[in-house]
Amino acid sequence: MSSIGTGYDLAASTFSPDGRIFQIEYAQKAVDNSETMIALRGKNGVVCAVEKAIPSKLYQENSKPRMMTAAEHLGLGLAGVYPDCRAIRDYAVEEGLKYLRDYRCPIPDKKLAATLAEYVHMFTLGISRPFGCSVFVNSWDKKDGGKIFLIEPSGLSYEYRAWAVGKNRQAAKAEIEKLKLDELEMDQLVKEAVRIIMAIRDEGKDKNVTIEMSWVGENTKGNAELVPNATIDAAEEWARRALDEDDLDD
Amino acid sequence: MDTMHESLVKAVPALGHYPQEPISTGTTLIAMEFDGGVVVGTDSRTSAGSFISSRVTNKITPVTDHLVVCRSGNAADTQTIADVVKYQIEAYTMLEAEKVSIYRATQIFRQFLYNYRDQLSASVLVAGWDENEGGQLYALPIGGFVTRQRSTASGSGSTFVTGYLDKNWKPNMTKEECVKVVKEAVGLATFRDGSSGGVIRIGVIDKNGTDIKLYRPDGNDFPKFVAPTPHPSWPAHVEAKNQ
Amino acid sequence: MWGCTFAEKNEDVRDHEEFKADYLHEPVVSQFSFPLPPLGIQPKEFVGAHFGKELKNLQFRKGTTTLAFLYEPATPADQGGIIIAVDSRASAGEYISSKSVMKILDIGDRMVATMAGGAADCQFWTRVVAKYCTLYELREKAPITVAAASKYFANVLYGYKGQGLSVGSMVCGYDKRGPAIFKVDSEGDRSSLNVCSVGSGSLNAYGILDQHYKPKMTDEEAKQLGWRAIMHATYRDSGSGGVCNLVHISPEGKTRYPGRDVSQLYYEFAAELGRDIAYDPRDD
Amino acid sequence: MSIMSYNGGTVLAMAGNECVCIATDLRFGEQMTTVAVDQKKVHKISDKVYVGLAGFASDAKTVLEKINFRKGLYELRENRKLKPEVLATMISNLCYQHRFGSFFTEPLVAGLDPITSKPYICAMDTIGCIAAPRDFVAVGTGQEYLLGVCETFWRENMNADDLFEATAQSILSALERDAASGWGAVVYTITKDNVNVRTIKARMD
Amino acid sequence: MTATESQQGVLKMELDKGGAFSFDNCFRNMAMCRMGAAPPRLTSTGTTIVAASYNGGLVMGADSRATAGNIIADKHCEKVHKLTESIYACGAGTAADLDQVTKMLSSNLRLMELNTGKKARVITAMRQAKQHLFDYQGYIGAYLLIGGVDPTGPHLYECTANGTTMHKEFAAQGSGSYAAISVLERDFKVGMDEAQAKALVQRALHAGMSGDNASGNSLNLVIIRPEKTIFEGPIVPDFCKKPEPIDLEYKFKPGSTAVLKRKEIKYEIVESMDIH
Repeated sequence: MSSIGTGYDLAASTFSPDGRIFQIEYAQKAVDNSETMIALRGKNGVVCAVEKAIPSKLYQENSKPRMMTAAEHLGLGLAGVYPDCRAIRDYAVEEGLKYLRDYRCPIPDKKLAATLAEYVHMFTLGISRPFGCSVFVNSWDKKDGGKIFLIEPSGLSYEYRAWAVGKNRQAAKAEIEKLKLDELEMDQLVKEAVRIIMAIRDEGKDKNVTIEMSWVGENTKGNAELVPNATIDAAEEWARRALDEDDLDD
Repeated sequence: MDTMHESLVKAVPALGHYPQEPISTGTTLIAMEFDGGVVVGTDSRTSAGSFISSRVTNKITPVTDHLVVCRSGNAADTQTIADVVKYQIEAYTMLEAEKVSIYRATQIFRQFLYNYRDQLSASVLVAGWDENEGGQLYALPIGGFVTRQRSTASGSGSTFVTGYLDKNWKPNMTKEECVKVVKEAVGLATFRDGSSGGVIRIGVIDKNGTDIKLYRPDGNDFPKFVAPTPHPSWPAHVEAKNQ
Repeated sequence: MWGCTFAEKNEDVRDHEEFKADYLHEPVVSQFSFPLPPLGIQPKEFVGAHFGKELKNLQFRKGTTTLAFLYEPATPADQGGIIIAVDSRASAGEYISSKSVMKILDIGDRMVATMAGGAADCQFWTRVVAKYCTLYELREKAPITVAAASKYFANVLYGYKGQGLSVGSMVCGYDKRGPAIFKVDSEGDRSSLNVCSVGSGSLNAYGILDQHYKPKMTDEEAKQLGWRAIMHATYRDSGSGGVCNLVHISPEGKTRYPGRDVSQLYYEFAAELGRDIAYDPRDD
Repeated sequence: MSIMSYNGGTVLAMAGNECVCIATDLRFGEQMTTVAVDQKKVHKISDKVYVGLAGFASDAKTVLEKINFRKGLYELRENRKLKPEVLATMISNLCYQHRFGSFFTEPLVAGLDPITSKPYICAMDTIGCIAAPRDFVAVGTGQEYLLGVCETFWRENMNADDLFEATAQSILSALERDAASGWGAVVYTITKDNVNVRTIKARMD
Repeated sequence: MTATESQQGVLKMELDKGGAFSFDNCFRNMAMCRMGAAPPRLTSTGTTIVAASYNGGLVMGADSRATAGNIIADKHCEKVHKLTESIYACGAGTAADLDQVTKMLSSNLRLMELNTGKKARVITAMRQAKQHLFDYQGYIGAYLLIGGVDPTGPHLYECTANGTTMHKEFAAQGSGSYAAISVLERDFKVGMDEAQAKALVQRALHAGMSGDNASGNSLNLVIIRPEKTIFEGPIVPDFCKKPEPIDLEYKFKPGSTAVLKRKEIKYEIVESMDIH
């Protein structure tokens, strides 16, 4: 974001002379500054993980979930401005129910992603401010396997094999690219995800952080669920060892 | 007074007021699933009161290459429903760049039948084939209730042949067997039902698409039945004299 | 029959009555009776319910103005008596089914009945009354009084009350008691009046009669009043029209005057007043 | 009782050679009672175009006002004289707009083409179905009587005088048998030179 | 009222010039109905209309009687309506509805032809009619036979007031259709030539006109060929002619009518209508 808005950034309804819409870029920035979230598609499932800082010990455990569901089979990972995340999630649930009522079958992942993208895009047209959040839509079914869609504040929606958003997304993506994702079983995938989150963690900031994680895959029978804490703890343990080994190698 | 007064809507042909009997397809619709497709069979009579307004109606209305809808009830209503749903399915297919599944197409029909259940008199059979589920047959009676059926009959002629279908249906029938039973059933229904008649149309929907064949009553492959001949109606003593 | 069942059943006269019944073959006045529908079906409702009230050929002839009044001679040259004046239109709804109906029917030499309401009802029952009166005169060797004739008429109508007869008649005549007018209708009413008008145009006729009627008039005045009243009634009432028929009954007898066209009467009346009644086409 | 005969009234139009006649009775009644005898049902719309409105008087008045409004608008917009055909179509559309809650009046249009003087007559039902025969049309309570008598009284190519007599005698004949119309009649004879308005002597009962 | 307000007022009035139905009088009319007033009669084309296709073309025909109750409201009404050069519609039912529906169809089709630069197709006409009529649930009493020749060949459709449509080789509608359809059922053959088809349609119309009170007077025919459309009529069949021509002419001498008052309205001679 090199240039200053110089008056072209006051509303999403205004283009800058070089063809940019600053408001959308600012919204994207809100996502880029948030905590790193990654989604990985393995051999038979998808995991989505996010690192969360715990600002105070007075918070209830997981008082600010970023892993949610739009329907039983659709996991949502929401990164960015938190109230915007909730609004998107509510809309997603509503659309999911509407589809279920109209067609008596669960909304397909692709359809939900398209619907959400359309909705988010509507807010970039200047009537209001854009959403300051990105949404992962994760699913798995027997026929098509795992799917990851990401909807960005601009209304863009792509399908990914794996992706990362947030503060340390570049580092995370570099880590992800080293993996042979298609061969990873679910438990392996969880471990790798935790390892990546921990590996990209800012130095000296490993206090008061926690990892929230959801998965959807063959092991959950296609339902999007939170990964149990015990599994995460075990994965952290494994990851810490793996990272230490790496350090030794260096 | 108001020109929609009941007496003005009713038919008074002698006074030049033209009859407004609702045109309905008092119908026989028979359909069966087989492995890999569906067979549907219909008669071809459309009547307005006691007048047969068409004897060669096609009640098997194609919606897509792999989906047909068989109509019964008020003809105007069912034609309109078929038109509107066809439009919706085409629109969805384009928007989503994906074929609409038979199940979802049925649900679109259901929505329509349910939302307008007070205004419309329509009952349909939706039959089709898609890659995921293969041949499927759904019955939607008036009101918007949906059931998937392996073998079904609907319309006024169906009452005459449900027994026949129960007797002749068996699991894992082949396409040829289904066609034979369906054709026979439609034939039986038109034989007894006053509001069914005309030709028999048999449609087969499978992965190759839809294939509709027509059987004329004067053709060789039209099912033929002989009703039991009646006894003479003379009293016995007169009968004796006649001999 | 209705007309025959009003003999007094007094104990004293019973023997005499029985004797008469056994040995004198008293003329039977009328053996007529309507074939009535079975099962207590009311003909009026039945017709209404099954053929509709709108049906043109079941709308019986209606719409009339009839009037009659008594007067005394104003000068010795006049006769006095009764003037009876009527229009001549028969209509069914808006349709004028006849323009020349004689609505003053003879009952006897010096007695008439007017007809208003259903034309067939009036004509038929007037004939029955006339027959009764004739037989009465033959039997009693004296002409019947207007009071008796009208009472018989009223009794007959009362017997059919509520069954759909439509009669509004004035029985007018000169008898031993002098001139008399009795108004009789299908509800069973019977009343003696000096000035009387019946029919859809009666209110209009009353307007003229009340304005101009005097107990003592010359014959000419009386006739003019009759014509004038009918003319004005036909002008306002679309159910009345045609010609005005007028009868004068005096102590000496009955005089029928030829019908006078009411439309012509109206033009004459307007000319008399010097009033311009022709419509003046206005600019739009 | 039909609402169409509540007030009574009859209008007749006949076409001749470069002339048309339009005749109206003058009665305004309430069922059986005659309330007024100066209610003409024929109205001038433009020089050579007249419209007759039979039926329920209050609707006739409303419709007349709507017709005049539309006619004014037409002349302002198009800057030319209204042809009788155009007026008829206009009224037909007006009536049909009220297809499901109609005005109880049957309009009749008679006139000459402002340029060619071709006669035009037509009658409509209450929802604007135009019937435009070449000979004669009638609306109102006396319609049935008029249609019969006109069949014999009408001849091809009548001149204005003959046409007036035929029209006047036809409507007088109808008034003889129609209780809901009458009390005087007015005949408008429209020719290419002028319009003759004549009050004719009719029965007053 | 300010100037803009009054302008808006005028504008609003201008917009009220047709198109949509007005339901203003409905409540009043229903109330009057309850008070016992009978509704007026509407003109209906209690009709015989017939159409039959032949090798390459189509013949359509109709009688010409319009009735209102027992009165013949119009002896020569035109029931064969032109939609485009090569598409025609015959109508039975409420006469006003037929006039308006066919008028709407012909203008829509013409607009479409101008917009696309192609001849309209029969099925387009049929679907427009069907959708319009279905919207009004049969309350617009128009029963149509829509037929014509388009680049895809000759087509004939039957369309009822409820919005039911059927493709037919031959069809009859109207109160006289029972008689007409019997003739068609008996004599119709696939692949007739034009003369045969024309004779058949005429025969069917005769049957309807003689068997039905509400049909008669004369008949109109339209023969639609791929290259040309021929309109024929009115043809008066023998049994519809007046039995005796009028021998006696009722001619009144000028002055036979008593004239009470007269007035002459002269026309204003206006050179041009200048309206400012």
